Amino acid sequence: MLTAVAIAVDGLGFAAWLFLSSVGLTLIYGVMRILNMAHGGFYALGAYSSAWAIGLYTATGSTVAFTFLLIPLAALIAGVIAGLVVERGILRFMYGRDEVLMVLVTYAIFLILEDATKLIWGTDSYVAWQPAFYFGTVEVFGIPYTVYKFLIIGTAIAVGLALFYALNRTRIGKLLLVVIEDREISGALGINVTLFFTATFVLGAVLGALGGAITAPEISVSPGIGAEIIVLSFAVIVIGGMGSIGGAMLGALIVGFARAASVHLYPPAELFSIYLVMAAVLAVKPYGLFALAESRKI
Amino acid sequence: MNNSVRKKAPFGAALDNTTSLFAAAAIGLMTTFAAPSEAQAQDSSVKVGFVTFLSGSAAGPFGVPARNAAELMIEAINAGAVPGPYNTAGIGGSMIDPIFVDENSKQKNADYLKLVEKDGVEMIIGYVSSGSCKAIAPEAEKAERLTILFDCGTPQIFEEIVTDPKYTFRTGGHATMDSVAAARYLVATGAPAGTIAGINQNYAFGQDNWRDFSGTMAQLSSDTEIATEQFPKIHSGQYGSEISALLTSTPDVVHSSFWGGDLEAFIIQGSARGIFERSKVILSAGETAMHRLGAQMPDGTIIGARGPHGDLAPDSELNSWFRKAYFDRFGTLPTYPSYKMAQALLGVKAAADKAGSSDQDAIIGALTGLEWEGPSGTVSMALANGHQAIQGTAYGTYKYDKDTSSATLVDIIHFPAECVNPPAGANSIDWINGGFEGAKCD
Amino acid sequence: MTTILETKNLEMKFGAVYAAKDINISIQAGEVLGVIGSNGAGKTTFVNMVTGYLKPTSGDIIYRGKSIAGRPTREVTKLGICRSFQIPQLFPELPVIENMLIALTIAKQDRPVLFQPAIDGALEDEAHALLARFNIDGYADQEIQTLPQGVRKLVDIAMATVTEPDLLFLDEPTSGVSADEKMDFMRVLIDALQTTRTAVLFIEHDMEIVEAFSPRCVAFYEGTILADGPTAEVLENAKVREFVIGSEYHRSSSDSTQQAGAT
Amino acid sequence: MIKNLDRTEIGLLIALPILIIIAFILPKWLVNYVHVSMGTGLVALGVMIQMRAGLVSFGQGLYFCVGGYAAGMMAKFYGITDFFVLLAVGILAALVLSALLGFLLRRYREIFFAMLSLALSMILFGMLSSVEELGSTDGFNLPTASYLGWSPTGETAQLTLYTLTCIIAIGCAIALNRFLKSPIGYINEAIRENELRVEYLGTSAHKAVHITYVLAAVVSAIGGVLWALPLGHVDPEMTNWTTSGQFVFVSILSGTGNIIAPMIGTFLLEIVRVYAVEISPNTWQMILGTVMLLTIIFLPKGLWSLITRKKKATRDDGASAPIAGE
Repeated sequence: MLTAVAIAVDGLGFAAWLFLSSVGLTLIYGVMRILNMAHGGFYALGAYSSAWAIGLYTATGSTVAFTFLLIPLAALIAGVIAGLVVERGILRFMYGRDEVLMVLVTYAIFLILEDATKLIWGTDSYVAWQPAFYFGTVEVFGIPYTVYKFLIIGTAIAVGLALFYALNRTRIGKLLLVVIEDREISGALGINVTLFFTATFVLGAVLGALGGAITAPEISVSPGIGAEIIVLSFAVIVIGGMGSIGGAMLGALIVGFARAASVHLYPPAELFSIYLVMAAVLAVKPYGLFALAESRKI
Repeated sequence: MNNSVRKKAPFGAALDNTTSLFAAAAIGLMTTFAAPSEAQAQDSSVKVGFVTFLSGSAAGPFGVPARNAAELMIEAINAGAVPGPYNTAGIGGSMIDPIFVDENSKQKNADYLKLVEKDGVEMIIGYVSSGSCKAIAPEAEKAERLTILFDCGTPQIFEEIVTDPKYTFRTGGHATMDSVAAARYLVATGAPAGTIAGINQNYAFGQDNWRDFSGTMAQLSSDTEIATEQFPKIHSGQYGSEISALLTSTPDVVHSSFWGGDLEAFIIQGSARGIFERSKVILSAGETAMHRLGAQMPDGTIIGARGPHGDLAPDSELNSWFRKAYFDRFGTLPTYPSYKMAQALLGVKAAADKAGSSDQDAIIGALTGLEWEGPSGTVSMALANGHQAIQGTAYGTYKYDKDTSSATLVDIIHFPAECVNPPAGANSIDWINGGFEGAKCD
Repeated sequence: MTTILETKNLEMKFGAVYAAKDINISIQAGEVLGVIGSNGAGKTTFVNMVTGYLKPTSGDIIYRGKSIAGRPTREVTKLGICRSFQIPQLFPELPVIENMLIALTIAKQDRPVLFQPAIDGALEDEAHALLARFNIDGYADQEIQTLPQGVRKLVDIAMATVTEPDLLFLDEPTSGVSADEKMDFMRVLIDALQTTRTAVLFIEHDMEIVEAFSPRCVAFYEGTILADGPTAEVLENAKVREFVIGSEYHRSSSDSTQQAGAT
Repeated sequence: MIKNLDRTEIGLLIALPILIIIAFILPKWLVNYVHVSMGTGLVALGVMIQMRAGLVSFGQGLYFCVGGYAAGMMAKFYGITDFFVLLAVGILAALVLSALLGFLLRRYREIFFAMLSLALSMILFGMLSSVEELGSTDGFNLPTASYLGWSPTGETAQLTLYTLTCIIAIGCAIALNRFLKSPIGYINEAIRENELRVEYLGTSAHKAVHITYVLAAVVSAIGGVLWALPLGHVDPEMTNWTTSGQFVFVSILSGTGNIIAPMIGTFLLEIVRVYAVEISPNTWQMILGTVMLLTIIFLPKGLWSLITRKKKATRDDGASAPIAGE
């Protein structure tokens, strides 16, 4: 029973982080058909800027409560700048190229971002633990959990709902769905496709940065954290179905619970539990759980 | 991706291009690279290759501190600014001319040979990862170039891989002593250890550490039980589930050989959830994190430095000079990778000065079986025919001094080398499981 | 005349919707058969079922005395049934000649051949001969994606004939061909196919073409067969006039947008 | 046999003696990069022939690793050091595994093929990383190879291994060149362009993909053995996704136009990396990334298009027809 509760809460906590870290990836893929390896770079930028800002701010001795504003603000600034530079500076010259080629392009961008991060913040790690400790812990069946963890879970749910609402209930969201459906026709209908692409990419970058920023107080922000997230978030969105927000949520939950279960029940399997789940899901549902329907060919 | 069957005809015409490409490549490379790379600089300098992680996750905690120490020490050695007996300029009279290479490479051996043959280095000091050391040690013997492994921990290097070393040295102790000493410290301080748990990274170093630690505990206190063994993926950074598992299994002792970002993340996440209060936590590489985390590191944590380095280093003129010089230049205190690098460089200097030459053969001759003083105390090349260093080690208990806002270690216990290392010729695992035959612990 | 294909109560259901129901058609060796019906009437679904692209929910397909219902496309092709597509299914980045060479290579291989060259002079001659049969040899070296729609259609049909089928389905062969070229286009096509005595079933919206080229005609409406018989009779049938032809007379203007939407 | 050689194959045969002579002319360290590049280049070839069918394997390291480990375990546990036996064992292991996994993977296309192959390779990575007998993540060492009872040492051993590597690598390249021009090779082109039509032409796309997958696996395993032997070391990093990713990137950067491209591309990228590290040991990834980016921008069809483009230009002086899509 205790183990079951622990698996549930741990799985949820891990899933929330996974979702926040991968939803930007699936959004960009869904709209632009770009499998963005630079996503790991955005994640790292978000984590660094958040940890750096928190560090600077808390060094002044002011109240920790305001750091909760700093985190989304750092993600927003880092994501907007990096997203704009990458999309306007490089990607827009490459639209229409082969999907695989775009993977390579974004990988090259990732390599550059990695070293850029290193040049800006150095190789020493940054710890910005204050927000994670601020609200203390609550006990669930005798196991203490940080309140911050539940804040992350709440943020993940809020981001998921907001995206769902924006896509399905707002005018801009509906226009975006048209762009996803058919780029050429939407262009002909007078929709500014370029603007949508830029906006989507920047939003994806901000979400990636938010994933890093929000987890920064829990971890040690150090070189290499971006590389780790790439393949993990790929797994999440592939399991859920590429380009689907709901899919990313479901994929994150599956991966989160699978990992938590293996940690509690059979720790040696933790190393490849994620890949095992991914292979198993793909073996049964070759296009992921929420695959986008293909239009009729013949 | 697109050039395809229709290229049949174009390829028909490709003969001249294909062959000319090869020819051009060959000729081009010959003219570019065959240029005399052996052209020696002035006689008074000696080229030394340094290989550590300059990118990736191991750069921050290991590679860069080691490189920093190398830069500091090279300058000081070349200027003769190191305290005595190292206050002569250069090594054996020659100035060190360093070349830094990133260990984070998929072609480590080829990179090594490039250093030897193209850059013409006289010796190579480096390698943090045990995997690198396993691959490089035989290569060094083949290339016949002096190679000093300064950090990597696997006992296999001279036990299995290069059993009769001539060119390979290791100036740091191997990882067995970290775990044996951790267990001995625990028993010596009388902490309850009825149930133990481990959280170690799922790769060779983490697995070995836990195997040695749990094995030693089984020998030292026979009624010890294992509560849970956690092996998260290296660099995963998120340990929520593992910490829950540690909390629910309520062990007396939690052992971890985490390092770098993983270590700091575990301390933050674990201390926030009270694991350090519920169990005695041993961090065998905790020293790299303690000054950075300060008050965030819970008091009472048992801290190691993979040797008597950092805060566990003995008080000496050399040590205080090193700490001050490092702090002045880089703004942080040196951690154990820096100590280990300084130790390797001073070993080389001691050997070269003793031989009065910076020639490879002279250094090899003098370094074999050498004993010297580093910032961490005495090092002696006692094992593997004088190629493997042994060194004592130490553990301490963490205490944050609120008055001075500084991280300190109290209750430090030093363990002599013979107490925590298997004797020459003995295999580490057998030695532990056989009850530490021949161990001398005073 | 021998019956080569016979379908019995063929039915295709998508969820609760019948895309085809009670389809009973028999086709004789060497005959030319026109199929009419508005969009969504079940014509293409019928072709998809017979050629193995869709598995019928119920009913049976008898080809030369054997049931082939549910067999995979490649086996149906090997048995001698082939088709062309409303939207040409070609290898768009390759030149016409390479398209034909690939088709011929596949048609000729019985088991996987790994390390022998697929293409020799004889095969190239054969490919050119095939193109010549459809009067498109002049385009041999052009990439498919640079060709006008009509030529693509012919390449698509030519490709469908490389296996020398006994029965060929042509799905709207004249769509995308301009109105004044349609007749000539069909003449080239039917003449080429008659030389091999291939039975042809073609789906067509232009009643003039149906009248001109097919002695027999089948009319589809909402997944069922409305009429089947000599073309003149079917076209005079009251129901056909009301449900099929009535809607067809206004079709030519909407043709182009429908094409764009379907791609 | 000889009369059927096409120009690429003749080129490869001429390159063989040049490659071998290089070992005596160029400095040893450079030859060393040529040597290891042949091993990894073969894996890039394996990736490339799958790309011809539109399949991007982000897990080709799986077979690179299987080859290396199979050979290594043969030496470690059975004391066998014969080059040809080790090679055969590596090939056999990859053959069996890929034949089995092929039944699963042949159903997948595009990103899903990429991700499933990645997942499978990472499962092996996870398993090898937990096996202490195989050195876990540190891997284990291989002995110096012997050749049908002859056990050379030192320089002779290196040259022997190098020469055999050249012969086998060129042999594989020729075989794969033939494969690309064989019926299955053509069917792969067709699958990439339009799989539906392939089925309607009466052949099984799945079967062709399966065969290609197995062939790519075998070539990659050969690469694994040829890479591991001069190194004398294998570790699970061989099947990590970053390794597999590099094979994909090399294939794209080189271009899939010719079988030689990935081999040369592997070597060139290696040299770029070496010099980037030399120029700037702390930010070499930035240089590498920039080089990759510039290559894609200016040579979208890979380095090989430098050669085809030049040739086109000279040809077009005579002929008039512009070539579309180039």
